Amino acid sequence: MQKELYKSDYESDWCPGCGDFGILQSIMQALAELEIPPWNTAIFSGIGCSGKTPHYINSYGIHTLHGRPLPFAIGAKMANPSLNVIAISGDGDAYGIGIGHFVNAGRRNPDITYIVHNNGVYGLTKGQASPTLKRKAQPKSLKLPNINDSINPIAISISAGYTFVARSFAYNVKHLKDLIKQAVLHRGIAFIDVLQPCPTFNTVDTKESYLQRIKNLPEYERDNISEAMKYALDTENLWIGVFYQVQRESYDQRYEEILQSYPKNSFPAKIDGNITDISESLRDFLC
Amino acid sequence: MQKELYKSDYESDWCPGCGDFGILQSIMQALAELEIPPWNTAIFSGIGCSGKTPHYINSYGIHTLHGRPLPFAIGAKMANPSLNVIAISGDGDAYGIGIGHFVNAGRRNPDITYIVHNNGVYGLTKGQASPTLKRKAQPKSLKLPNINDSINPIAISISAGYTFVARSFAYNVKHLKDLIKQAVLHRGIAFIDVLQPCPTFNTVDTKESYLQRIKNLPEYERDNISEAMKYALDTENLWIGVFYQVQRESYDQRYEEILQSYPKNSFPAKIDGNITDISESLRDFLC
Amino acid sequence: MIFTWLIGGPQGTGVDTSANSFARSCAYAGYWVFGKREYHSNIIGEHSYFVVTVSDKDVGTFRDKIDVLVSFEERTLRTHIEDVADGGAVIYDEETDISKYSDYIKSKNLLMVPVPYRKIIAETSEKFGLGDLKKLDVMRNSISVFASGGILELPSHFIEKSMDYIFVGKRRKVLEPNKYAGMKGYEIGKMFSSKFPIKAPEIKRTQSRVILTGTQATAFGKIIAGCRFQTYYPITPATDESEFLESLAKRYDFVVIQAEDEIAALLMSIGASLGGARAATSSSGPGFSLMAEGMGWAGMNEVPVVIINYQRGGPSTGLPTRHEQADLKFAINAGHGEFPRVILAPGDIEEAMYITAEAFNIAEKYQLPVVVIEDKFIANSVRTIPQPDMTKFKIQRGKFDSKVPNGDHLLKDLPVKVSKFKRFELPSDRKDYVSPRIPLGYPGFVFWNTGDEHDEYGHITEDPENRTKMHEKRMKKLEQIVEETPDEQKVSVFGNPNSEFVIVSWGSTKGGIISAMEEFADKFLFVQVKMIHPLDSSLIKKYISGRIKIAVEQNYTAQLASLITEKTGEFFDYFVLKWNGRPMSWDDLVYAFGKILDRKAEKRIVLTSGK
Amino acid sequence: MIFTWLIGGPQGTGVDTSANSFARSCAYAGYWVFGKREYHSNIIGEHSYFVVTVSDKDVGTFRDKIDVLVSFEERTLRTHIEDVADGGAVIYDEETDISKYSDYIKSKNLLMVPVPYRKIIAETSEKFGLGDLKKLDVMRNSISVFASGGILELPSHFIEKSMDYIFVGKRRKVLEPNKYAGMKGYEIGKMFSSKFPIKAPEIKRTQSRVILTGTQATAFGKIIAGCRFQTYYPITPATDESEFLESLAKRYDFVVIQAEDEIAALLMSIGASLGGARAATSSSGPGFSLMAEGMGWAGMNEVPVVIINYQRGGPSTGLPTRHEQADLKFAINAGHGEFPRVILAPGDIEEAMYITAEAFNIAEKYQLPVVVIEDKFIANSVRTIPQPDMTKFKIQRGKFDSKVPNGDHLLKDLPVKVSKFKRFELPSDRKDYVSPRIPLGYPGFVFWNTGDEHDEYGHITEDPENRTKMHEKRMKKLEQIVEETPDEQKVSVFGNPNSEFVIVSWGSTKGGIISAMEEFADKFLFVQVKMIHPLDSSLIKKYISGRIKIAVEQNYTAQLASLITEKTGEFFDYFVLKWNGRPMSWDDLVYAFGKILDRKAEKRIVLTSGK
Ligand SMILES: Cc1ncc(C[n+]2csc(CCOP(=O)(O)OP(=O)(O)O)c2C)c(N)n1
Ligand SMILES: Cc1ncc(C[n+]2csc(CCOP(=O)(O)OP(=O)(O)O)c2C)c(N)n1
Ligand code: SF4
Ligand code: SF4
Ligand SMILES: [Mg+2]
Ligand SMILES: [Mg+2]
Repeated sequence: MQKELYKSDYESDWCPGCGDFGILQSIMQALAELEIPPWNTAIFSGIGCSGKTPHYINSYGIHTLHGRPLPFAIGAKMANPSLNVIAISGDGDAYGIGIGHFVNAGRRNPDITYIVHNNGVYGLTKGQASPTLKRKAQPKSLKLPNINDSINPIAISISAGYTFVARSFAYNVKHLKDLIKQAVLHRGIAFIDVLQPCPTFNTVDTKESYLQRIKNLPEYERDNISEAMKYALDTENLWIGVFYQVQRESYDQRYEEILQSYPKNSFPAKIDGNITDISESLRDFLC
Repeated sequence: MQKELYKSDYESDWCPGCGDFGILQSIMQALAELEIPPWNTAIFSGIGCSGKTPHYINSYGIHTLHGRPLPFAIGAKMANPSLNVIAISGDGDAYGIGIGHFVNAGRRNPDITYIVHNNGVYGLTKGQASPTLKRKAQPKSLKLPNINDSINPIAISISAGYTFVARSFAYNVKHLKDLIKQAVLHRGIAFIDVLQPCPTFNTVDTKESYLQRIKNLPEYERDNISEAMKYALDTENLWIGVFYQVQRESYDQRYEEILQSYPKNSFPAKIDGNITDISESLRDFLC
Repeated sequence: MIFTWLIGGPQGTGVDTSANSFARSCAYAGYWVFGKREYHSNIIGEHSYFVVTVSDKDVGTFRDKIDVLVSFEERTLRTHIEDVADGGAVIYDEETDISKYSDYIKSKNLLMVPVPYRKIIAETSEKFGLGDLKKLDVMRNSISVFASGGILELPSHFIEKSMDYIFVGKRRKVLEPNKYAGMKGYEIGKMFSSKFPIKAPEIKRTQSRVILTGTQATAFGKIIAGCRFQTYYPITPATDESEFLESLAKRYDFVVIQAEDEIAALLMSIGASLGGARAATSSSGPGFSLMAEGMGWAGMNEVPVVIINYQRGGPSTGLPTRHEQADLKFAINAGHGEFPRVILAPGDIEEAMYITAEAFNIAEKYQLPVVVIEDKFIANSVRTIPQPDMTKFKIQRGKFDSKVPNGDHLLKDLPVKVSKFKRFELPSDRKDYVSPRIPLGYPGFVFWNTGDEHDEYGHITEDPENRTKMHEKRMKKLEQIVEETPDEQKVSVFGNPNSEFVIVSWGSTKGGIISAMEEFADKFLFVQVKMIHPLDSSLIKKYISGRIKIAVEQNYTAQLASLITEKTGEFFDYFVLKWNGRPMSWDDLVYAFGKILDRKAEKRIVLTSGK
Repeated sequence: MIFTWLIGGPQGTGVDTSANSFARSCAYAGYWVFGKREYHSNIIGEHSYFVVTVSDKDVGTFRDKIDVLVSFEERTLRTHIEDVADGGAVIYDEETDISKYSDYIKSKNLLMVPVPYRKIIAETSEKFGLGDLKKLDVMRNSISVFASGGILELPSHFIEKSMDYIFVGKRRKVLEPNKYAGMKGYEIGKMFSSKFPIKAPEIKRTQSRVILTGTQATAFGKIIAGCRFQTYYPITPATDESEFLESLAKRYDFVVIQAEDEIAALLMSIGASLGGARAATSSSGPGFSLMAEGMGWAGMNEVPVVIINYQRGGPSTGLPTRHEQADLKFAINAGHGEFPRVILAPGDIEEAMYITAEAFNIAEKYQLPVVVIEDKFIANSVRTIPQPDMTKFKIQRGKFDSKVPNGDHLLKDLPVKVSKFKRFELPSDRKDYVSPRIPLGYPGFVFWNTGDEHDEYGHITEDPENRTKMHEKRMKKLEQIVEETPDEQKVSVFGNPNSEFVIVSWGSTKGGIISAMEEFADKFLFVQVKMIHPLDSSLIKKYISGRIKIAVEQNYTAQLASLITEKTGEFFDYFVLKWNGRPMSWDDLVYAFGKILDRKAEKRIVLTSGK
């Protein structure tokens, strides 16, 4: 399919040079190469510069609440498992206000691709520290040096039970696009932390500083959790690639197992004028 | 000091045989042995059976909201760093609804002891699965087998930047008491996951099943994060003891460093009838 | 004929089960029953009790005076004996020293029925080879239920039938011992029956009935309506509904998700609704307080979703297991900014079912969040109701095109071309502010949603003209709802249309008010408000204006009354209020109405009965 | 003398800075100024603009008609030229082709002032050896501000002084080039001044003034009041306040915490308050929606805490950078159950300071959460106000014993004995429902807090009698507040006390209403409600009853008006409303009031001006 099909006619208003452009390109290209029709993808985003992404893509695009794309996305996926569901957050969105949903999603393993635009700042609110900003760093907007340590999203996601954990770089469209394709094809929750320069506010983690620290992950068995954790905990280098991948039943598969014929029978959009006959269940209560 | 001094006259209403009794004893004993006067300790708890703990202790006891003892506790500690602050949660409280605060506290390293009563269920709401319950387990109250994987609080806390991470067993009062003493003395956030049998609802993780799986952590350098992570990721065994300990400036120390004479000058209970003179700051705005 | 039966005991020792089995037994015998449960926020040990009202006519309230008190330990006796009616019966453990109550017993002429629990259990244990007597203590429950039956001459086979229902699964193996021990109790009870005036023989009836709790009725309402997606986070008293749905999940392919918190619970349901599902979430006060932001998003994006809020004693954690109706104004105003929503308040267990089902129609027809506001008293009470009539209800999905792919067909067969769908099409018609809707995944189309103000396609825009129109489009739906909803869905009216006094109330006070009014033939008109928001103020005004107005509410500030004043300018004359965590009893209401009729009442009548 | 100056341009290119420097320049010259900012939820590129109103009298509103339009690109010209008043001046880039506007320019007799931005910048670059012209484009700002000064004959040294203030830190090195380039612009402007009737020479004044934004004023209110603990989570437009406090943190040893979300933000402040601090949090709609549960806990535990909610366009994410007043009813009702709280609404930037400071006194005196409800229009506007008079305000901590250890002394010297403190002592006095309070760590004592209903020590109890009393104790504080608060803290009243018409409003509409009323001498009485909850309904009634009532609010449902109807039964006759995200202009209000006076108005006057 043509990448152009995925381009919406809504004009982007990101700053010139923003890493978000690279992420947007990667998503559209991945979807095109996977030949998923635009209407079969639903993209849920949080709030932030990153959160505007779905508006720029010609798919069902749901710009949700700050920190909350995952629960929306999980609900939609469970209502219609045949949808291709992607969730998008900023780093404040995912690792700050939204980290509760982030961690809890690991226990469910919903079949969703989760892309986090990690730019070290709260872009849309003008550059406050995000949870990935290093302690004592003081990019342009900060009145005082950052007082908090930075979070390690890779180690946390592995600890939380994510079944696909990867990192990429916003300006490396090919690398990121390939990861997104793998993530979409992965059955279960696939998480990609994308290092995304914010030239406007993050005057500390710049494109150049990222490029100096980025390294491709070496070969190892991707289901080896201790190996994955070793690279996750190494914060000197910025490893990119897939840290960890393992197969575990996805959330819809788990319900499929427990219920009689979910999603076929319960796919709820099918209900029509007839109410459900509950007499069988009422029998227990007859008196 | 005498342990009795820490016993409140409010009667406990936990079920007979509940592991919470052991935790309560351990806390009171630790405080007595550390000779901290009752009024110098403030204990913040969430909601649940575990959440009632502060009422049974003769200290300032703040029974907060479900999942939220940490932010309350951090606020109090920052307003008065000379308080000995303890936070208490159930596993639903800490690792479910409260995991956002749990993870974010790692970046701040507040000088607080955090004790989590990990009983695999939501006790007070009658036995639903908590985030630590294994997938497919079906204790008494569950209508269907647990559909979610269990969380790994040890790995997550280490990944989140906690500077003291430990586990104990509710019925081993001595072990737990010693850990609490270490935790209170640790400057920074000290987290103890306590395996706590809930004989009423958790018919899967029983005292007996815990005892079979519990093992004391071997000797290793406690600041060795990869070693700590190795034991954290080993979920076959239930390792108890201190997994990880490292020194990093606590949250109040960080503000002490940045501000002029916090907490001395800003300890806010000291303000009296005189308003603060802002003329120096207003000078910039004079026109 | 009506009587009241109360059983008490330490929490977690079977009190609820006993009460349910007694209620069922009476229902099997042809009676209408209503059972009210009082318990602590505690698992084992605190005192809990259950009051069952039995009548040959439909009943939806309880009385403070007890005709039969059932106890098997000292505390229950001590706590409740003074509430036993003159000449009432008291079942107690023969080993309890009742001498300290003897004066009282005499003065009230109580029929004291000593039961040798320990002996009966020992004998049963021996007969069935059950061993450990301590563990068998729970049999006191069955014994006392049977003993009650004996006193009342309730045919014992009805009690046996209820035992058959209750002792299932792992408990099946103790069914026979319980029946055996129970019959010993029955015989003892029977020995006293001649001295007791109240009798409960089998009575005839024509109609089939079911006995349900409020949470069960609500759950059935969801199933009927085609809802197949429920999220929840455990909280008293809402959890029972979700757990009941879980127990039926396999039968209906119902997806019940225990979310990580109530924020996620609501948002997952919204997500499912976007996916085409009829979706719902249920919670109580503290959880509902976390849903304000999510409700606003649903309002902004015109997403149908049903939220059940079972009110309990507030504020904050409050009285987690106690009753109150104090979340109304919060529900109407939850969430910053303005957006349309509907608040429906069922008044009893039967309405809980039908109004919940209807909530989905309203949510989809008008594309907005609907809050069904119930309370602990409805949630945890049991009541006999006529067997639900399925033909009463029809699923209406409004302007929703649900012809969506469900995974059956190959994606390849479907269009690759995409058109933008005007999900928020502005109205051409000045009476209809609802836009057509399709689910995510609808082939050949795409749309956007955003919490930001948006254009017809759902794209962000800050344009002031669009804003004026879009905001108005959403808000106008409230007027449209008032216009289009039949009056009988908005209010129910009881009593004398020509009376000088009008009682206005909402929710679970309904049963008590209707019953209490009967004591004052034709003196009152009673308006039960079911659709509280948007409020049809002219309809309400029609009923209340020119009359002496009495607000009956289980809160401190009389929330509905103040809302009515806001909308109609009419002030209430009397406020009958209660906020001690216990529902209003029949006696409470008779007292309050009597005072008002006698012109002896203060403006605020604060009721305080209940234990 | 009054005139309006507007500058527009792409977001992130210095428009705000220019406007601030122009406003300051005029203020230095002795004028009162009021500046209004309009911007998108975007970082770089969307069109934003700033309107500065300059007057020789105090001014708190803006007009739709512009006297001087400042542009340096086509879009601003296109967007705003039609708003320029007859005979107004337009500064534009000489390279812009203005031929398509020529008819319009002629018909309106506009004074077109072409500025050779590119040439001036090139020349300046050369002179100072600055290189890259693209990067110097931002100098257009300074040039245009100076050019404006030239046209207006505003003495240039005032502009230079404002440049000295603005170009600090890293920007200091471009100060001189900016002044140099600016003076080139000034000279061009001056060439046109003879053709322009409006002049801004230095004027005398006696009083010292400061120029502040609403967020700065609010922050100063906190500092004055002794607050040293602020939490926040970034959100527009609230963040500015916290960042301003951060910039002053070292000076005042102020702890500002960026929390992980708004839930934690409020709870941290509550924790700090328990620790004895005067603590606050600030947010806007979406964040405020997450605080409902925490507010209930503070209410239940009688914890003083101050919450600033800067309203913006809602619902949901809404219009993040635009103005609205639609969170009022939510603020009054946020949180399940009933608990006391106070809602205060400053009407302008000066009040934002004093009312915020006062909020801490009220919070501590009555031990409850106080919400100061501001809005985007107050937050982001700048205004000259008289230099704050420190003697106006006194810290009152109520029944708080703040003699607490602060780490100075050795714990060993302190008592080991512990007594239980009756933190929730029930009132002995029927007029005072506030209990004594001590902070955590107070030596020799302990108490408990719980979100559950509790006894006097703070221990959980479900006892119905205690519940009736404790709940009433808390709720009665609302009556006590109404009783004890001076009228002038509740309302401000302007205009003619004998007029037939009364205008009722709240918050930032104040400045516009006062100004617009002046056009209709003595025709209106205006009641600005500052303490909205608890509402002193008899006070309000006194002012409104018997008059023709006009509600002026920036929302759809007229929230204050409906509240007043609820409390007084009085209906409003006219509703002047606006919800397009833009504040009401002076013209808006003059139009609406005029229509009403002419009896030509509809009941709802919906205003739609603004870009
Ligand atoms: C509940 C809530 N709090 C705060 C905000 C304000 N807000 C908008 S964007 C944003 C942060 C964005 O940062 P990030 O998630 O890192 O995204 P980025 O802009 O950097 O892509 C915040 C806090 C909000 N919309 N909702
Ligand atoms: C916001 C909110 N949601 C739900 C509840 C209901 N609730 C009370 S206790 C509890 C769970 C307790 O489980 P856990 O934290 O594991 O503590 P335990 O009782 O097992 O000690 C819940 C969900 C609540 N009080 N507040
Ligand atoms: S602020 Fe940063 S993240 Fe946002 S659009 Fe600009 S460059 Fe990108
Ligand atoms: S329910 Fe479980 S956790 Fe709660 S008190 Fe009983 S045994 Fe303890
Ligand atoms: Mg970011
Ligand atoms: Mg638990």
